[in-house]
Amino acid sequence: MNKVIKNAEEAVRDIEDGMTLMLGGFGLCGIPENCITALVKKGTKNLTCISNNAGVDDFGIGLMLQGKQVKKMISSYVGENAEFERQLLSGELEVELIPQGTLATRCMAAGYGMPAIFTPAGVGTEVAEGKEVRNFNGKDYLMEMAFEADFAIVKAWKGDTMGNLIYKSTARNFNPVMAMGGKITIAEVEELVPAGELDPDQIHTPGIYVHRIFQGSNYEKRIEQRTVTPKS
Amino acid sequence: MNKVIKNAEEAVRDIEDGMTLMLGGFGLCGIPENCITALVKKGTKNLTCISNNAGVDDFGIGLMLQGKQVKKMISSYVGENAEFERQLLSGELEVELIPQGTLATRCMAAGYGMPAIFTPAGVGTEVAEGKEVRNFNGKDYLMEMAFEADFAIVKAWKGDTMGNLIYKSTARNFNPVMAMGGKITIAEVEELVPAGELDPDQIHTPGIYVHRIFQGSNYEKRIEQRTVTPKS
Amino acid sequence: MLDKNGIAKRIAKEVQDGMYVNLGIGIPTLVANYIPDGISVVLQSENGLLGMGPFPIDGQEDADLINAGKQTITTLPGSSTFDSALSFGMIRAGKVDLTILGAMEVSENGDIANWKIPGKMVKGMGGAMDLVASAQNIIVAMQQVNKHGESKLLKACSLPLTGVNCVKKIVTELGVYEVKDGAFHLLERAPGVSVEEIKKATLGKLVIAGDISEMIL
Amino acid sequence: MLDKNGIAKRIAKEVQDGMYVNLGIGIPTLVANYIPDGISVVLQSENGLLGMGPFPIDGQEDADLINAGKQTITTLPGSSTFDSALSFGMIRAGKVDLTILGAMEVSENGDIANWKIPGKMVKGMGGAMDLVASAQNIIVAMQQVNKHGESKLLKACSLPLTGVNCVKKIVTELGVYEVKDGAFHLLERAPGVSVEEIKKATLGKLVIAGDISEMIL
Repeated sequence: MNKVIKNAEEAVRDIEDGMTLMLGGFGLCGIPENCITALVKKGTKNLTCISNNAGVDDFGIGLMLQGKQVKKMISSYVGENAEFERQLLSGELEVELIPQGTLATRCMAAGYGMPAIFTPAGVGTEVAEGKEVRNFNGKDYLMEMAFEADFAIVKAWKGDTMGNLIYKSTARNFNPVMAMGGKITIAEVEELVPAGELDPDQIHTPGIYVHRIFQGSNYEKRIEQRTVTPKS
Repeated sequence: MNKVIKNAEEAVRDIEDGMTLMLGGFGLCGIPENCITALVKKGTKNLTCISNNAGVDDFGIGLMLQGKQVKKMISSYVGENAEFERQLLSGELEVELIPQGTLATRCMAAGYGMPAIFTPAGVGTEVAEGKEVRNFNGKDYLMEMAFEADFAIVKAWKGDTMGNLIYKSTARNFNPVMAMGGKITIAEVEELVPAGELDPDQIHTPGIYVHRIFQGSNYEKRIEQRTVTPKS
Repeated sequence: MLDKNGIAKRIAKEVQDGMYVNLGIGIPTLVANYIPDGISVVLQSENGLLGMGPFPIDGQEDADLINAGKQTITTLPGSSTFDSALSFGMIRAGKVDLTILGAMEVSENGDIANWKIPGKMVKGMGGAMDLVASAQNIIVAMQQVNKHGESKLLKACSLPLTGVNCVKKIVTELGVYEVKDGAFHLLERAPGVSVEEIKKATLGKLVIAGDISEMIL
Repeated sequence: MLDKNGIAKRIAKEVQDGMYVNLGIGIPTLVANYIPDGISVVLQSENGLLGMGPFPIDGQEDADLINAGKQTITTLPGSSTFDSALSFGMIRAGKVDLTILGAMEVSENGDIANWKIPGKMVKGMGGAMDLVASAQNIIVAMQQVNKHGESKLLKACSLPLTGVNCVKKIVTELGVYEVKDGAFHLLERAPGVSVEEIKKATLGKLVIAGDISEMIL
């Protein structure tokens, strides 16, 4: 069983116009840079993108927005992006805003084979509109549906030829839950090793959830808010 | 923040008659041996135990059964235990059998603040009796409630003074989901290290879920089915 | 007629390269011994392991490394461990391609009973109900006839059910059956077994379309 | 009257030893600077970290290690990382003891609005809706009066809600309020602020029971 493919172009080869994608990352941290570049090059259109954020103007999903490839964004926070704002106000782009925990849990639900989950987030707000409210032990919860995605595209730190993944620090974020949520899951990793080199107890995403894996290159890993303590 | 206590006796000091406990482990693998011994010594009665199995006659939860400390077992499989069978047939012991995945997911639900989950396990069987059945995308699911436990008692391989836990191999099993499910969670570990010695990315159970931790001793780690390949 | 190993050997032919497979206790466990060379599969053990290997060499057993049957085992390169919730999560999500398990009874519409006999001590369903309710592809390995000579391929199960409408294929000592459209469709006869013998050993609706060839093991 | 740092300093006195705390963006972030010596807390960042430390020393920043405000940070000994689902799982399960966040408006029954202004570009609620719906103990850090001199402690919020009936305490430039029984209960005045000034700056129901002392920072 070898899930290794050559590169990002091969990974995204059969992503078609109109499909729904999950894209890992929080802000610009832990995003699948290589696959985004390949998708931009491929020019696939009318995509629905489930991703916590929408990148910045010239990086991350922002690049796909520049190419007018995105029909709809499903996110929890979409600031920091002027082109996004322009397309939204002009009606070119549709956006569905979802509480961050609800977004993560709806992805996870897919990977756990749970069709729906209950969360109190959004009760009594416009997020609750049209949704079933249910009371358990005196507290109201919304029923939220699991997400379906044609492809999930995630970025990990290390991976092996069987698709097992290990993430680094807070670059983990949405990647593991999205890796579980795709009908087909693509993982790009900084370092790809042979099966058997990773400690089985340290795997964050078991390979059963991953269909294609490749070692990415030229990671920029741009920092969105560089905050530092001056050297004393 | 130091969650370290001295030993198992101190860990179980306030577990009272009639309480509900979650006990980690699968068979005799990864069970909290020290706390079980302390509970037997303490003689707490009328306990409801949520645990995948009920041990064997002279080890694990079997020891608590010998002491007639258990009022009710909530498990997925309770074979391999003659005293269990005797108490059950005589009506001294109540048992609720639950599909293994449902058991695990109901514990997890508690740790994720989800009041209920949906699973197809048991649809059309006696497990479904009295439960709400709901159809999603053409498939029926049972709604199953999150578990509540006064105490969760788990066993990990390594832990630190802030309660972070790492499990070893398949001794992980129910321990992480139960660690998340207790109002108070007790962890016994084979090796307790100072905060900072464990890699943050390798923690299986974040310390926020663990209230008391101690380094156990004299682990027997009994093997239930010793199956081997002869030396060639 | 097939013995236990024969049944396992026949089922092993259903296993395809790249599959994730869950093997139940009993005959299903034996299937691992017959997976053809060149076919690479990953075995899932529902207590929390992908990449289960053979039993350890005597003296190398590890109490922390067992399978769902509580047997000491080993891991293969590329294995991963996880908790019970994620283990059944991947099962429920349909990521395990094939589940092979035993049964006491199967009905013509694919219901299965394998966990409880009224009047006998009930040990529990373990993970069986989760597996049969979730798996895309379920093959049952079983004896078609009990020790009293009674068929266990029935119109309707008499024992408490484990799952409904879920069994896709059955391999017994007598033959191979596909379960669909409310009937057992005979696909192959076991070596030396006649269609007549199979008819006598099947209480549920049996469909025999054309010549049924003897299986090749 | 308090400035932003004053508000943060006052809120820091609410933090107790051993607490797990989530700090929102803005004034709440400043609270970390004022936690008294001897009080040990663990900061949760909802993008997947427990044990957040200060900003890294210049040159040591790591693109893979950021907080929920996307700032580069560090970790402290005993920290742990996890995915977004578990992060909000522990929030939802009430394991985070205290949440401190900003608000545009709070109503007398504890409703909060802090994510959307009709007619303006909406950036999204991020994790705020999850936090306010789940946390046991929510303290709001905010300016009580907007730049037009209008109170933001209201009978009912005019802006779209983030959560209902959830705010427990408010610290503003003018005072400290407990929110209960459908009213803002004044607990303390900011230095140099009179009860009259507070009355003028509060549109929702205000309860002033007995002498209200000036806060000690």
